[in-house]
Amino acid sequence: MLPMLNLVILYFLFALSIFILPKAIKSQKGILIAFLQMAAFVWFVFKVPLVSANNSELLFLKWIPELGLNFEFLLDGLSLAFALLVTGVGVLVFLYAHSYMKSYDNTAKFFFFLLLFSGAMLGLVLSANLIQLFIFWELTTVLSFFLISFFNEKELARKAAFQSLVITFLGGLSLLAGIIVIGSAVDSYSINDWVAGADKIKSSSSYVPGLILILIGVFTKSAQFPFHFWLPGAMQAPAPVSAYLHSATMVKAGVFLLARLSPALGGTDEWTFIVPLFGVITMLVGSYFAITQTDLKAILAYTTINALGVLVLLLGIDTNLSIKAAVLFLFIHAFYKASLFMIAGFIEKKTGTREINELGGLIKSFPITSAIALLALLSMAGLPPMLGFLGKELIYEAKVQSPGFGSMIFIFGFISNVLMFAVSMKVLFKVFLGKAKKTYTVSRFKNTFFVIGPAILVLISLVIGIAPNLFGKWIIEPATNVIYASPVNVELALWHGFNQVLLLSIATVVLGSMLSYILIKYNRVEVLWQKFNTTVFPVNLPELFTKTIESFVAFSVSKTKILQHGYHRYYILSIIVFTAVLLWVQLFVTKGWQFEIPFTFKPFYISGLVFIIMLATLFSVITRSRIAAILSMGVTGYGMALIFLYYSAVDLAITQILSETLIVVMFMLILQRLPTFTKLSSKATKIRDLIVSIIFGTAMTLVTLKAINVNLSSPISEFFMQNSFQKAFGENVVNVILVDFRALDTLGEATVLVIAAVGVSVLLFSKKSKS
Amino acid sequence: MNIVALPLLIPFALAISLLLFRSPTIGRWVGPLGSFAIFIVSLYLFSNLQTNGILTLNMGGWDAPFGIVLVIDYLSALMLVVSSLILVVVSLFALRFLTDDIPLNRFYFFFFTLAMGMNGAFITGDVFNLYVWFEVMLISSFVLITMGKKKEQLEGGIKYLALNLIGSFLFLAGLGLLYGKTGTLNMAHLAEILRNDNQAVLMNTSGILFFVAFGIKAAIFPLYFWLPASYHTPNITITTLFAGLLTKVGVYTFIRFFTLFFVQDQPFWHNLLLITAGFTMVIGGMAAASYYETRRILSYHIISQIGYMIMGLGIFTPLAIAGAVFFTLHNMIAKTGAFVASGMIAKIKGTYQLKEIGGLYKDNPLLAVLFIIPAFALAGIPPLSGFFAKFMLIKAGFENGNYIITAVALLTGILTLYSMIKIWNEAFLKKQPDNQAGKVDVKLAWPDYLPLTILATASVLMGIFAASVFSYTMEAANQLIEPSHYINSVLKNKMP
Amino acid sequence: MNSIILQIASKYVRWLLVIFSVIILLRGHNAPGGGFIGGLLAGLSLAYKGFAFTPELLKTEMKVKPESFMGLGLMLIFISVWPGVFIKSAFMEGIWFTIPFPFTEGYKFGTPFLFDIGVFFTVIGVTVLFLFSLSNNKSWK
Amino acid sequence: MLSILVGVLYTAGVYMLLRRSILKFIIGIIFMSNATNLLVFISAGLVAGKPAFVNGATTNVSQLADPMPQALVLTAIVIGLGMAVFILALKYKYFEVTGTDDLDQLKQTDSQK
Repeated sequence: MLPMLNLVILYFLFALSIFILPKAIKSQKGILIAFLQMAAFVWFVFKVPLVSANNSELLFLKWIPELGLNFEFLLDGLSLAFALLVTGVGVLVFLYAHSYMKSYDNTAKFFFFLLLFSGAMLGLVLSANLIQLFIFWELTTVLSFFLISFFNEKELARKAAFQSLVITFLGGLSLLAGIIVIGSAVDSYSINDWVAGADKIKSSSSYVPGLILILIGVFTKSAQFPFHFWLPGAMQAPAPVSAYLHSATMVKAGVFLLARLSPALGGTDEWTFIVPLFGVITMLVGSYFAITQTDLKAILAYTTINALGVLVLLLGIDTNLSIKAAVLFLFIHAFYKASLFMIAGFIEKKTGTREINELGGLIKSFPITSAIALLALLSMAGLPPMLGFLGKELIYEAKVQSPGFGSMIFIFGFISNVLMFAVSMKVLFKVFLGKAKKTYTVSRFKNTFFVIGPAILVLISLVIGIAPNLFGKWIIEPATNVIYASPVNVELALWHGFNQVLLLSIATVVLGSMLSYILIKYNRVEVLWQKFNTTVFPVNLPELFTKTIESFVAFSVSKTKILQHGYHRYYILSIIVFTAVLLWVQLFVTKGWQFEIPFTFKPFYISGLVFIIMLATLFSVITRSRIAAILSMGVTGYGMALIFLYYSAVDLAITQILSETLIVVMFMLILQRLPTFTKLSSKATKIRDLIVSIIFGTAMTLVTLKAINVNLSSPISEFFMQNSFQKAFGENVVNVILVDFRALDTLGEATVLVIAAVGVSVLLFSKKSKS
Repeated sequence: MNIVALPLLIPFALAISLLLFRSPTIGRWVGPLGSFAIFIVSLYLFSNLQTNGILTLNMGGWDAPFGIVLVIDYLSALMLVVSSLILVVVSLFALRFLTDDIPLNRFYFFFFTLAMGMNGAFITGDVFNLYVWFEVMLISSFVLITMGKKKEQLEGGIKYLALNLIGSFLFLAGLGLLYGKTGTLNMAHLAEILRNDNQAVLMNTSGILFFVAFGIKAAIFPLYFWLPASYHTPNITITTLFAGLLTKVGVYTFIRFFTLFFVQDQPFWHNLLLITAGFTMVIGGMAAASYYETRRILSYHIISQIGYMIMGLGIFTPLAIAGAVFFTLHNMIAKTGAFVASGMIAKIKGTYQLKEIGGLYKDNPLLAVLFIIPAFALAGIPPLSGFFAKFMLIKAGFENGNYIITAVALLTGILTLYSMIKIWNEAFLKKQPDNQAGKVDVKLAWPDYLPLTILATASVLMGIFAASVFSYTMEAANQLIEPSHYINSVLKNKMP
Repeated sequence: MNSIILQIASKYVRWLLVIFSVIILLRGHNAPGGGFIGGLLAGLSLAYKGFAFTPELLKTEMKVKPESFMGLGLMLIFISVWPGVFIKSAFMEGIWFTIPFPFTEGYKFGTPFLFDIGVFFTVIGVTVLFLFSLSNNKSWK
Repeated sequence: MLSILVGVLYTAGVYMLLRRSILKFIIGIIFMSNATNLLVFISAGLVAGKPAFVNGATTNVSQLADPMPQALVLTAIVIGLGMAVFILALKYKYFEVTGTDDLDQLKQTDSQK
């Protein structure tokens, strides 16, 4: 099973090597990568027999097991289905990109990111550890950011890339939280453990919050309402990216996860309520807005939203029929949507526009392409003999038979299908058929790679549509089994009798044709409809998004200005207030004030000394003469020296005197060069500052008092006194502590002095004074 | 031979030699080579720790708790290794990016004293000694921040200095109270006394003083104001040096003190830590989002990320503390990387203003790659280092039931991403603005890329080898949560 | 502050102070004093001359730069760190030996003392450099 | 009594720190420094008139003053000296460059650009 890991690693290595390819090969890198994809695809094809026998392969590598983080690669029906899509469509997309990107610079970057993305996507669908899956998930998010912003000098592209990044990143965070929350219920992030412990998860209290968090992640990635709006924006990306990421792979990552988690989390009331609800809304929103678009890629984007809605809806209904339909539709949609995106890119390249009102009659200039497009559109519309028809039938069946609020789903599904049919027809008639507005000349050979991708996809779609059984047995059934977690029999047939569902299909076609006829015939209807939309739905989500971000930034700016106002004093004030408040709180909480205050005036000369110091301090505070302030500050210092002296600290007293002298001298040195005091603060400020100071000062006093009264252990200094003479040969214990017991402190202290001295000299000696 | 003291003595010797010999050529060699020597010693000590367990050295031969003891446990060793890597990088960075107004050998003198103070703080096992090293580090940083002597540097320096000095005083006051109450300064001895005494809750007042003192150094809310006021003023080399190291020393002491000493009234401390952590994250992140100058964005960003580290401490499970340690290590590397990148951008474009620059993605793809790695690492995007740190913290938070703070941490991730993408969009993706079209870009030579390359590689490697980093941080956390091992190693020769 | 009295007095007082500071340093281990106090005193005594005359004069007169003082001091400190680790077991471990001195038991000399001398020189250098720097202005008289 | 002095010194220190004049600010710093030193000194208990000098004959050491806080405060004083002189030099330099003594003028580094 190691090949699975190696395969993913190979993708990454290959991506890195793009930059060092020799020039001659470099220009063919698209084809080269297509071969790599092809090899991977074939490898997966060979795994089909294994999987269709309902077996699976698991590769387990320990990584950080304590965190529940291991490499678990799982190949079963579900992951194989997706892996085939990723690699299979990958082959065609890279061939297509090879031609498409020829006219741009820096294609190495493009192929690098696209291939990396391909590897990440493959890693994602093969992951059986949810954290590992999340890692790949985030990689796809980031890589899609780079790919969407490929035309980085266009502001729109940057905006769209940023938007999709933020939305999906937000969803990613939510997903991560959800995984962790649910993971803690079974103490594992392995999907197998989750499935095994499904009952435990569903009965735990973390189920609902975890489910919602995970669903948010799924919905952002798979562009579900109300997060769908990033997807049309992402059409700023080059066409291969749209074809690959935004139709076949990345947006399906959410669907994949939903399918993966379905056996572990699905089937509950919450699941069958929330998931279909958002699926239905998304489905309707997608088809409704698709119909009034005139940009070809925007139409495709909205129809993609519709399709994603359908997929989520089907997975949410959670019956064997609906899941079968979902798996089938997954392929159908990938086939026709990828080809349509490629064709859209082709058209834009050749005609210079994507506006469908400016196009028309392309069948005359590009007959082959148009034929392919025709088939793809038929599939999208759900007409026979395409695979799309099969899918639509099955979906109708699933909807009709869905439990719960089935009838509602059924009605909305019908509306949505009518709209989809109309959109397909509108595109078909406006772009490919009808009157040609312009003729384009094309050289035949250059287009090969442009056309080959869509052609193959459509062909597959056609072939499977006619003879679906093998495909159903080999691919659809194993995947369905995994999702449904019990065996499901998949029998597919193009024609399955004249029944209720067929009637529905006919009704869809009839209504859809009428709608598209009106739209094509009367342009004014479309314009009016657009106007109607803008008045009825005035909220433009992308704009809302931008506005939200902007107003948040504005909010941040204003708040930051308030906090970081620049007034130095208030910074100090806030720190002091914070400290004082915490201190008082603690003093109250620990009842530190209850013990006696040893308030004595003995010995009286010390009291006198203290009194003098206080007076000096006070004088220094209030005086308006600078020299007086400094000198009284000196008095405070000398007074303290006397206190030290009285309380048996001779060295300390001497040091205090000398350093105080030094400081006063320094002050005097620069004093005459500094301005005199001026009255700067108002009275109110002074009073406020005074109150704060007193609060802080009293807190410190109480703290000190407390300290004197608490003694938890006898001090270690007795050791010093006992050993100072015997072992360190010194009578002055203080000095012995300084130079021997705690010499390291003194070393640091000397260093501080040296740094300060050198620093002062650096500051004040200057060859060229800059200002 | 017990060489635990070498991380201290090497920078000390180097600083002395730079004081005595003042030729710039010597500085040019001594700087990077000396830093590299520290790095090697740190690595050696780390490997030694893995085989021999906690390393201790009684300075002066006086047994703990009487003399000063140097201790290297996992936390110290990890901090040492990563910080000395940062030293190497910054010493290389300085060679190319220091401007003429700062003499190279002077810079390296303060650089090494800073390193000495920082290493001392990491390895000392004595609270007063810690204070001394803090001061060594601080005064070095004071000098460094004002070295260019430009107006805004002096201004930033004054704010930086004033607020940090208050922190120092509170620290010292807390120390005095601690000694007054317990009669010892040795960390292990203190921990032993405080853990076995039910009166120890009375220590909370000194705890507050430490909280504020370290809070100022680590720049947490509401004590962080000095950081954004000053970090963007000095030469980018100096900012980078500070950004990677200084606040993290504060975080280190936070972790050390609040796991060893103040464990009696846990709900109070942990709530206090969590509340401040939440505000720190959000306010820092918001402020980072509101600027258009790379250094300011990144400065606020430091604050925001400090919140995560404090949050890990506040959750106080082994996983959370391991997460905090992991986050700190990752952040030192990635944050330094981001600052180095901003310095490179500024060297090319001549400004830090995002609105005046652009087009670097096209012109300098190498720089783009080197920038985006630390940027995404900071945003916590897997599989880079930041993801694992964040994952550990979030997992710990959810499992411990701290839902609110964890949600805040998650959402702050968006702010981080936003500010990183802003730099990316503006400096790299956007075209050079038209009004700046005439400007000529400075070409960078290969040594200019070297520091950032080292850091980006380190960040990637930290992600790839997350498993081993994780086990180290887990070791560190276990040692911190259950400090009896620490206490016993230090006090092995304690006299009766 | 260019007073004649100060200038004349400085000649004698200064040297007295320096000698006094050395004594303080030497007896520091057993009586109040030591490297810090001695260094500060010596530094102030040098500064005293600066006050009496001008710092510029002192600067030119002083043959040794204050930075060299600091360097020397730190160097001594650094040297005193090492014997302990080689002879005994730990950095900074005190190594003592007795210098025979007539009529007494002998004078005990050890690395902690060397350390203290280092501090002494360092503090002298620092003090002098402080004063130099802060008085580094032409308007200073 | 001395603890009240600590409080007074802190009060004065903080009050001075909150003034706008640079000089007052430095005086505030020095008061804070003194207050802290005093706090450390007295919090370990006070013994009058019995400095910690020992020789071979000294036996009853517990009556002597605790030398540890003295050593600590000594270190702190010296460090405080270094800090004070540096901040003095810094403020002086700032004044030289800008010509103002008003701390409220220090707004430039926080302003948005």
